[in-house]
Amino acid sequence: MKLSDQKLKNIVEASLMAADSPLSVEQLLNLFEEDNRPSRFAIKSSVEQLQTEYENKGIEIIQVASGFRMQVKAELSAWVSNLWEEKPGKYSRALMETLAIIIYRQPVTRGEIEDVRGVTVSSAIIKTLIEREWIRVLGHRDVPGKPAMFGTTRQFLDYFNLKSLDQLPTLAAIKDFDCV
Amino acid sequence: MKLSDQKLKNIVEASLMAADSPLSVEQLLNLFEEDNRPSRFAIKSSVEQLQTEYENKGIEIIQVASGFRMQVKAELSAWVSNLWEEKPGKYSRALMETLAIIIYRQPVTRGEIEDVRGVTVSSAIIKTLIEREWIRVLGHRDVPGKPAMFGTTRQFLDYFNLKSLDQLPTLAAIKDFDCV
Amino acid sequence: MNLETPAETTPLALIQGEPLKELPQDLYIPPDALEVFLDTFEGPLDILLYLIKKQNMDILNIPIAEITRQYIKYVELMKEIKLELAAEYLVMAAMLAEIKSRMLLPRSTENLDDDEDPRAELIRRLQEYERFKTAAEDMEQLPRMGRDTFIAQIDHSECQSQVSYPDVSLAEILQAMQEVMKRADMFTHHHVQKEQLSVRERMGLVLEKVNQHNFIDFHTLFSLEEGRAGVVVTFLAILELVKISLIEIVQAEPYRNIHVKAVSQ
Repeated sequence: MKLSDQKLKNIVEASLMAADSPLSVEQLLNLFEEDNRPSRFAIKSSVEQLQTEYENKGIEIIQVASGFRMQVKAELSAWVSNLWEEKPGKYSRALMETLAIIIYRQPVTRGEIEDVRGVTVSSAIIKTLIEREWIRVLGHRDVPGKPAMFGTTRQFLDYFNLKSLDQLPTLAAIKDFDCV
Repeated sequence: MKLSDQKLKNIVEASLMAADSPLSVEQLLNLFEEDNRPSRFAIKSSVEQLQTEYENKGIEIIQVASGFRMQVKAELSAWVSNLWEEKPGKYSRALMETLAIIIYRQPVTRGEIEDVRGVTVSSAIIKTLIEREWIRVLGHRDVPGKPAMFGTTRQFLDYFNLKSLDQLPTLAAIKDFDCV
Repeated sequence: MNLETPAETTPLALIQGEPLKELPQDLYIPPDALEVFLDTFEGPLDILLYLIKKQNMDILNIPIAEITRQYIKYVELMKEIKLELAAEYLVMAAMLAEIKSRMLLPRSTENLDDDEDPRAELIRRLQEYERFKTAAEDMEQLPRMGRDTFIAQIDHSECQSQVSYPDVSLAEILQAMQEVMKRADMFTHHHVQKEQLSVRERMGLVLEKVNQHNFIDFHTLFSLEEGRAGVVVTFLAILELVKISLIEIVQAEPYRNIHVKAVSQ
């Protein structure tokens, strides 16, 4: 039995709302038994229809690195954030700078990060970034000590509402000393 | 400035979706600053309107003891629950052998299985086989410790399309059997 | 009843043996906030960038003598208030001093092109650090989950996680049994009997019907619809269970009903 468009759309909607993380088109396709699986096109068109339906509502479907996600519209954050008494903690400057170097310089070793920052990078910072699943070890550099090379993850992009690293601003240019 | 009905409804909708637990009317009221707080009636009527809007969709707002909660409609759980499907692994050799011994030696105790296999049978294996409903406890042997005796179930026969255990080859046949 | 406050005569700190009565002029902060302030520097490059920005110096043309003097003042201050001073701060101080001395040397007339400005490396590093510092600040503006964006995630407790089981074929089980028998043969003289599995199966069913607390009628264990073969299998199963003392059969007196009961525990 073929699923009606309405039912397909309802399944996509309910799944996006229930999921613990963004869902890709593949993940949505896998919700269906093989003999009853809609086309990729049908899935995408369901998502688009839902996006239209939600236009005047309190939530929206956005696309981030690992797929589609339902979230509260930004204009309502002021109210919705009152649900939580505690505001999320701030990350230290050291952590954010380390993260920035990893983003723009990946794959990068801890030693290279320290060269740029001019100070030691604490193990606690690397541990926090890995535990948050924002960075991961991409491999090991073939030099003495075989230091780990770090890079960013999809979860990092998801967290910052990004589809890809391209969406980040480019680094400021370095002014050439010789040009003065 | 008074909030429009539409905006109020959107805030209620977004909050119900973002909240980690059901929200009471009081909790919803507390999302608003005092000078801009809607009436209890207005909140309730927003919820009712939303309930109507979601009638033909994949999710619903229900009222539980502690307030209102958004949930996936029961009729869609067959699909949505696939989000958390665990991919099956393969059964271990130890499990397969334990099962085989139970089939051919039932009613059999764990100790007897261990005698035949020459190694301990882990509780996890017995648990897995019982959860799968392939074996069950037939009774307890009247020896110290009163060990459980295991045997196969009807579900076991059904899974392998057998009418009765008789349809399995005899041990003698297996012994001479040229296995793949 | 005025009490003299000794504060005025106590130097803030001792720097190179000299009492410091006043904070450096470029520190426009109350003394109690000093520690916090110095603690917020992310390293020597960060301090240098701060000094450059603060005095509107051109990063490409840093007055090295002046910046060195100010930098060392900060480092001494950090030492004085016993702020944990990473070695990197001292390394930078040494580097600045070296650049300063090289700037004083006359430049060689030949190979003018190759003769690099002693400040070049420092300036490159400062700029490099600055771009990441800026990038990190820009990232603060990005919407974040839990701070700016809130995920809609509704209740799905009704959607039980699907447990799916591995597939097993009969052949695999038979193969496992064959393995067991092979090994068992090696260790013991395990006697493989030709036995009817249907009897084993029926033993299970009989065991299930009887329990330790009540006797049940012997004849209720038989089902006539199964025909002669079925009755025989059940009978064999009962005999087998009696033999391995899992059940007992009781008859109060001849020709009375026979009762079956699981062996009491």
